[in-house]
Amino acid sequence: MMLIDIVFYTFFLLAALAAVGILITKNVIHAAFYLVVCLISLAGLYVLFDATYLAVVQLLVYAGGVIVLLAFGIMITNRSDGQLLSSSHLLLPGILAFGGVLVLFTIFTVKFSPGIPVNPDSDQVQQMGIVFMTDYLLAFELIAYLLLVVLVGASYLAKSSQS
Amino acid sequence: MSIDPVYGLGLSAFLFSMGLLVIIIKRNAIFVLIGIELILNAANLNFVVFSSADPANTGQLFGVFSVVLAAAEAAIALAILLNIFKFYKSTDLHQLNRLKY
Amino acid sequence: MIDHLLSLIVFIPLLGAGVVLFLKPDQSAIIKGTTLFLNVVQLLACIILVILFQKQTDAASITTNFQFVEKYEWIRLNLGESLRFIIEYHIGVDGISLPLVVLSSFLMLVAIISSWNQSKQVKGYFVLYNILNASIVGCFVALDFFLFYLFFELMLLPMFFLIGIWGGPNRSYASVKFFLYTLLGSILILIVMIGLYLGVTQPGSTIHTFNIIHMMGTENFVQDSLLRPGAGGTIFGIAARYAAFLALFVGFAIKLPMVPVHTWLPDAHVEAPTAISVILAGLLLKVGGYGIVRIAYGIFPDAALNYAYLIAVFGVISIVYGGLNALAQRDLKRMIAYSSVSHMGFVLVGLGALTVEGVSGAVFHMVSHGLISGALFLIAGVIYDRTGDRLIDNYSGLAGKLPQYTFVVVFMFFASLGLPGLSGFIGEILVLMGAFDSASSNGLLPPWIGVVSTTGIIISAAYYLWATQRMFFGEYWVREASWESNMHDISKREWTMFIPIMLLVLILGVYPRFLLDFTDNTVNQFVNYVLEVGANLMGK
Amino acid sequence: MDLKETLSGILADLEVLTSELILISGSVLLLIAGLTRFGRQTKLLVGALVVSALFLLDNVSGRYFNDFLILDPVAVFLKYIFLFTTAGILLFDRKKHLSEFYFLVIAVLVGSMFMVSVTNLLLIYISIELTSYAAYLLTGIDNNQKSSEAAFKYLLFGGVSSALMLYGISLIYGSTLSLNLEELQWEATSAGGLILLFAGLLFKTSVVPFHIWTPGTYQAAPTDAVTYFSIVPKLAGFGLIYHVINAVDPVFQNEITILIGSLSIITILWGTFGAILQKNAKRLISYGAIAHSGFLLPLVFVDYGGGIDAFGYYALIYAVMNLGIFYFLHVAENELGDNLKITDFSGLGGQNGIIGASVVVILVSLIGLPPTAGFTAKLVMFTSVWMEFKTDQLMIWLALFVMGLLSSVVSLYFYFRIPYYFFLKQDAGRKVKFPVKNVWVTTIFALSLLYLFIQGDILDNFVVMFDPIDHQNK
Amino acid sequence: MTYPHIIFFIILVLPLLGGLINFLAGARSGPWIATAALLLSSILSVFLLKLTVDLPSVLRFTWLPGIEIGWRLDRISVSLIALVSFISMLIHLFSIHYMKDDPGIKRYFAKLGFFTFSMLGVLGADHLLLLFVFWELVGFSSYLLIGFWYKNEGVPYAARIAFITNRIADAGFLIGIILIMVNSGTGFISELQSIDQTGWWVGAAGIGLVLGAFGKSAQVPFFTWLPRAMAGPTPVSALIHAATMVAAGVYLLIRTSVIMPPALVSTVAIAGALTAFIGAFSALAQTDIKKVLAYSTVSQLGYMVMGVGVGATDMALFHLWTHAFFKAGLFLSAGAIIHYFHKHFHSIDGQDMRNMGNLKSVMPVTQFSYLVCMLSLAGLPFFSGFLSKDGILLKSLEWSALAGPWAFIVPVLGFFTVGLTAYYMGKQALVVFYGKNRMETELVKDKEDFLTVRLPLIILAIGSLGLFYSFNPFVHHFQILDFWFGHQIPLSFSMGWLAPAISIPLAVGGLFVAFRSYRPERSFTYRDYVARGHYRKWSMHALYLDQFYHESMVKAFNMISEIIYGLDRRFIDPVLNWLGMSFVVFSKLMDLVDKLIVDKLVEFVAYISKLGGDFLRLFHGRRVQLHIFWAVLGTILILLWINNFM
Repeated sequence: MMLIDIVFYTFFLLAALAAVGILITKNVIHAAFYLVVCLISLAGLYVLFDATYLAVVQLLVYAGGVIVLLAFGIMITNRSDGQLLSSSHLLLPGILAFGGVLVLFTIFTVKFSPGIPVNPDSDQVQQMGIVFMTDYLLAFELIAYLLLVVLVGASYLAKSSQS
Repeated sequence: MSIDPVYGLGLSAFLFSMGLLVIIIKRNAIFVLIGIELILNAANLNFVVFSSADPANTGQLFGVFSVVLAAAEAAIALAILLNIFKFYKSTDLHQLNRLKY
Repeated sequence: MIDHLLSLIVFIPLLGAGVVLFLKPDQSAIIKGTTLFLNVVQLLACIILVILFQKQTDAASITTNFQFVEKYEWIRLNLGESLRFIIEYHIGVDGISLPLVVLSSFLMLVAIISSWNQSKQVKGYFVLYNILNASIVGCFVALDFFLFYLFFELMLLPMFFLIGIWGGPNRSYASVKFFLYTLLGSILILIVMIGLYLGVTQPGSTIHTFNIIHMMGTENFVQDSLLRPGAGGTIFGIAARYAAFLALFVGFAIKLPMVPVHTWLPDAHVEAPTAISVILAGLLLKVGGYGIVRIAYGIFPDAALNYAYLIAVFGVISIVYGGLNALAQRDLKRMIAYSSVSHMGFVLVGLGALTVEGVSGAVFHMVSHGLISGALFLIAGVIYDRTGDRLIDNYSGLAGKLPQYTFVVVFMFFASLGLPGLSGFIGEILVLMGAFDSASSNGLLPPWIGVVSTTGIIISAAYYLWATQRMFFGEYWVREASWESNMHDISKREWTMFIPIMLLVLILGVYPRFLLDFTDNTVNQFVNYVLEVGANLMGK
Repeated sequence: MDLKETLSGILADLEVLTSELILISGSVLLLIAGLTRFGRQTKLLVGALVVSALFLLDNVSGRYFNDFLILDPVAVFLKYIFLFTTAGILLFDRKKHLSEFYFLVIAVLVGSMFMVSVTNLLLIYISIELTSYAAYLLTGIDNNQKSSEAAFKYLLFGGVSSALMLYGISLIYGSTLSLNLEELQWEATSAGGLILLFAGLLFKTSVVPFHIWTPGTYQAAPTDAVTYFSIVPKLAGFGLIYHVINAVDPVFQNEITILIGSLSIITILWGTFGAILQKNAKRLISYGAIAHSGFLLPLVFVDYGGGIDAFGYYALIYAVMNLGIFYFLHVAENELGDNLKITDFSGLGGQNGIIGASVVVILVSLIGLPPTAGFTAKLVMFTSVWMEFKTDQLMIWLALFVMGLLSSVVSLYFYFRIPYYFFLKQDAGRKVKFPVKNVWVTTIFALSLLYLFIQGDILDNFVVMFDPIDHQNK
Repeated sequence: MTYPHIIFFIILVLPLLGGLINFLAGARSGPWIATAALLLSSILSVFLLKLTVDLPSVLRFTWLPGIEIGWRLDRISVSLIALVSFISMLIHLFSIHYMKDDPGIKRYFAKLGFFTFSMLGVLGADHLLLLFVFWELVGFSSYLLIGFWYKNEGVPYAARIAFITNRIADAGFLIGIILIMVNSGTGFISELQSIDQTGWWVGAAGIGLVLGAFGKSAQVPFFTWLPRAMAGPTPVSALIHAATMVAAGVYLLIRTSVIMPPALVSTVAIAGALTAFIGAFSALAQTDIKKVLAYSTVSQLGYMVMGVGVGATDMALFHLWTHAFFKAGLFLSAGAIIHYFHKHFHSIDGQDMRNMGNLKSVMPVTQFSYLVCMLSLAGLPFFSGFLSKDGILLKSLEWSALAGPWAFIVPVLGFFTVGLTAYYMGKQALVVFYGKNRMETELVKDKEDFLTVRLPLIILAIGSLGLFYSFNPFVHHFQILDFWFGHQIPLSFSMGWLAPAISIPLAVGGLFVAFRSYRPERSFTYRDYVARGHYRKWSMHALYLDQFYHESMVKAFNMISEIIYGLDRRFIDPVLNWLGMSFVVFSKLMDLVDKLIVDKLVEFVAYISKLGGDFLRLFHGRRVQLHIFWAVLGTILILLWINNFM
């Protein structure tokens, strides 16, 4: 069982360090890279927590889609002089928020009495598929409509910004 | 696969706080977007950790929905960012102060 | 038609407002014509009302004493199964409110004539004017607290704009101050209204009601309500019923203007146009007095008895303070305003005495003060129209140049300071007799109240005569030569305003039973009601 | 689990959503029409859509899509209000981005309709996100500098608060392992989770501390969009809070009442005192809207019978008032140009008396003085607060009563600055005459407020549809 | 409405009608109509006298609900009504001549008619409240008439002071009336005897009535307004400030002395005596012909009040009756002189005695009537004044014997005043009519018109002779008193002879002293007479009482304008001292309170709400990240709060 623990700790540390990296770096491109590292390590953690389906979705949607979007954003908005904006402003409020949230959420997590983990069923994908189409049909349809709205809205806004 | 879920929750709390810190401190709009992605992922992690104890695995399902929604949000954010860039020629949040009294 | 007479009187001006709304701004002649015509119709309806009004009704008590009563269900709301309440369109008139209704209709007619050559935004002026007319008459006839409060507030808006737009130099300050003061008062009244309607139900059913008559009946109160007589409910320490009475009293005292809360009156008067300050002094102050009699005394007679002495003391302070301030004024209109404060002090003393003479004196004084102060402001208007300036020291020896005007001024000044043979004297003598009588009959007021209020007639003599001496006697002199050109005596239009008022003041002075016969029966029942019911409620 | 049977059950449940489905398909049609030459008739099309949705909306209540969708009279009543407001929005004359604008408006409408009829955590999150995303897009649609900046800020603020909500939902899920709120047990993590869930809800209804975005967004966004934000999502948010509270009601403690009570007091005071200083007309009205959310919040909280009726009453009148005042601001903007200062109104009273008079009536209603429906709304609200105070004797209700009255008096001071400049101040040059159509529409809003006051009880049989949904005991 | 009352109403209304008709008619015929109306009403009043001789007729009606008032015509009131209307008729007659070329003649006769109407009302009224109504109307008409020539300097001021002094006294009077009406249940004068006089209120009511009477009849504290009232036309002074109005106070005392406690009655006596003395003393050094007569009126009124005080109400009424005749006569002759100077020597001040002299050559009839009235006033036997004054003095002697050691002051003052009166009246007669003409220009011969000037003078002179009342001057019992007060058993004074024995030598002595210093050949010295010397100055200025009032109360009214105007501009001036100042400061303080505290309150509320506004701007700043921070902070606080409950 040692292997599992080692893998877990590596992903755990990778995610944490990536987050710290985003904080420290001033360069947007590095930040995007650190974000990718963090997402991938999270996907790994999901696998460890028997959420393999979600891990794949994460990799596809996030690592694939969102990061690409971010990349386009960075390329368009990064002006040639590449002057790096100084990061440290509103330091005090940031620290305060960070401390408060960290303390509170850890309180919640500590008070939480975890349920006994259940070993996974055979194949989640098929089970999830059925559930999507039966119990969660309403949510599924609604999320579809939402995506349509976002698609139309975002593209309209983006188009008008170019003209 | 008995990994103690507390670590997961701890990591999610840490990621959430780091994300919040990034959002508040950074001046570049892209950083703030990245920060938002981070805190949404932290919430996702939470769901995954809890769904490990749930036979019906609803947490994971929620995670899927939440990932999709995060993507949608990123799309909108970038669309609006493009607009802002057109007017302000920069993504520095300090310059966004036209909304005076 | 007869049993809808009261509604007719209330809604004719609203009809007028509607008609004027559809006229074009430049048809000022037609606008004024319709308003005048409708007001005359309203006055005729009032006269019919007076003719048909039975002076001696066989009603058992004040609550069943109303005539021309109209009662229709208006709003029926239910908030969950535990709170259903009903608001009725319930109007009626009795001995105390009838004279005030007739007075308001009459003064409104006079004020129309006085604002005849108003040239600025005539349409807006007369729409607001008609709404004001309807709301004042509505206040006097409403018997449903919600309807009363609606008319009470409806009065506020037109006054605010009438002073604000058509007023003098710094009119906006005066109108805002007027609005804030009266609104503060109405908030107090609103709180008590909510407390009352939650506590009172229609006899024999659980539907809450705003009906004033039911509120007067002690048996209609819900068991656990805070304001139920004898329930001994307390808020912040003092008895709930007493606190409610004080809130109502202060709310109406702001309108009456009692001394500590009167500062809005001089500013409002100085800035208001002539016709509006006639209505402000003639009618709005009476709504305050009427409110105290009908609502504060009617619903909380026990508290009225308890605070009678306090009310009389404030009345006396108003008399002396108002008089002294009038003595120190340089502006004629501001002096007349402070004299109104002093005269309303008499009304308070009359109400505090709670004897038959005292209360009928208070009611009579309200009507006579309405007429006299209306005329006084017309007088100030006359000089203001000619020269645009009202400072007493800018004139001297006007008697030579304007003999007729001097006759009217001397007549009105002496009517106001209480020369016997004119109506001012009757009001004062009745109130003073009430004050002295209460020391022996119901022991509410000590004799010193009567003595100090009598000094009021000296102070009023002082400032009126001093003003006459400076303005009207001695060599003829005016500050600006430019005023010479339009220093003509009273025009025919102005005479049509003064003659009816002077006749009424003289008739009421010589033969007061012309008015007192109407109020006598109701005042008797009112005083018995307050003394009896108040005493045994206090006893409980 | 027999697949065929569940599918047929779902199909049966679908016809409950007919009005939402009509709206969604209609909006797609709208997009297509936008491209072709029918572009000019988009308003007509939207109007038809709304009318048909109105007809198809039937007063049915029950639980569908295995407890994902819960309909009750409150939800139906609020849906009626939303559809009326959408019809109201059509009155605003809009020239640019016609079809996309109404597409997003319908998106917000559908999102709000779902918000009021769900208590399942997942659907709560999705419906809130749907409404919020459509709102961000609507804010940024007139892509001028100010509105896109406002959109971005709105998005950032919204993003953080929805992230907080998501975290809260995960905690609740963690403690109950089910997405159904009714199974919530009252212990540490779920209490924290519930509070965080409220973060998202308070953001939508712009209640303290999540109200800071309101002034900026209301000032910059297009006026008809702002009118829509200030009514539909806000009332939907309150509807959702009402359902969430009813769902977790049995475990409710007094502390939560005190918390919500003090939040609403702070909101009222924040809105009232914030408005005093404002120079920009739209910011002033937005602070007023914040104060009104402070009045609406306790009504969903009052658990004695009449509370929710009072909420329904107040909500409808609030909608009419906001439509009225924002329509006037929209008309004023067309005449006097953007970024409307209050002082820009000076001297207008001269020529356009009628519109001035109707604005006065609407403002008097916003303040809560008698001749208008605003007074009965406030009266009904204060009565419920008083009755609540008498039932559970919590001092917070008395404090709320007093603060409410105080703020009404102070609100008079800032609301009356508009007619004050409109009538009492003279302005030298500017000859401004409002077009007759706009004057008539504003007057209709004012007259309806007066009529609602006089005929108070037509609302009554509307509101009487409420019989508070029976709480299934856990 | 009994028959006598119809006639009474006609008498009452006639002067008013006369005045109104004259106001409408032309300047020529108007005055005659008014005089004719007065003539008719005096004839009718004599006829009414005959009617009500045997039984007084009473009329009562409810004026206010619960309050019944009414008229009562008994012998006293009707005879006084006859007196007033008769004298008023004479005054009207004289005024036609006196006011012939005055532009405001129509206004004058209207006001005179209004005065007579209200004076008759006072006499006819039975209920105190009704009396008060007409009492105030009399005061108002005197205000109008004094202020008739409102253009001249000082006239409006005199009118205002007269009215306000009366008003102050009437306030006390009103309190007295109300106390009586409220506590005794009835306000009828005729029923005053029957009410029980226990209770605190009787004393207070008495004081009130006395206050009212003293105000109207110009007694000690209130007499300063009468000399100033001379600013009015002379016929007015003759009618109002000699014969009728000032007598109303005495009439009131006579009617209501019944209910006054004994202590109060004796103070009234002393006050009366004091007034008599002060009036006479002030008349000594006066140079203005009308001022002398005014102060003499004050002194004679003092006698009447003393009469009431010592219990001789019948004698007081009789003195009132006789005084009306001779004082009106004196005033009318003074009026004739003033008119003569006004017509012929326009530049010279017609009222100053120093430039008169040897007028007997020019105005024989005036001189004759003046002489008769003067002697009657001085109190020589065979004249009416002697009879009534001696009656009072006799009663005061008898009363002082009973009333205690200090009471002797009253008769002493009384007798001493007889001497003074004789002196100043003698001086005036000598200076005005005899001796050489003190003016540079020669006196113009001008025959006075018989009807309007000579006739009234003659009638009044005859009226002041003592023959009508009793041939033997020394008897103390007169049919007229029987007529008024019913049959009286003649009192057998042991010292009945003592009063005339003292008063006649004093009167003759006074005249002799006056003759000695102002006999015709030495009268030229009077030309440049200036009141030097201590006692003359005090007399000239009537004990400076007038100045004192002026400084404290009267001036306070004038000072109000300067002080307040001063206060308005700067803070309260350290100069303030005197009682008057606190009166003014108090009223100004009220105004300041009004401005300072209450208006500041409004601004304070606005300031606080502004402060709140600034605080909010801190939150709604521009940087959205700050917004996010505040929101997150809010959530953290809520979570912490919830935690400590869990």
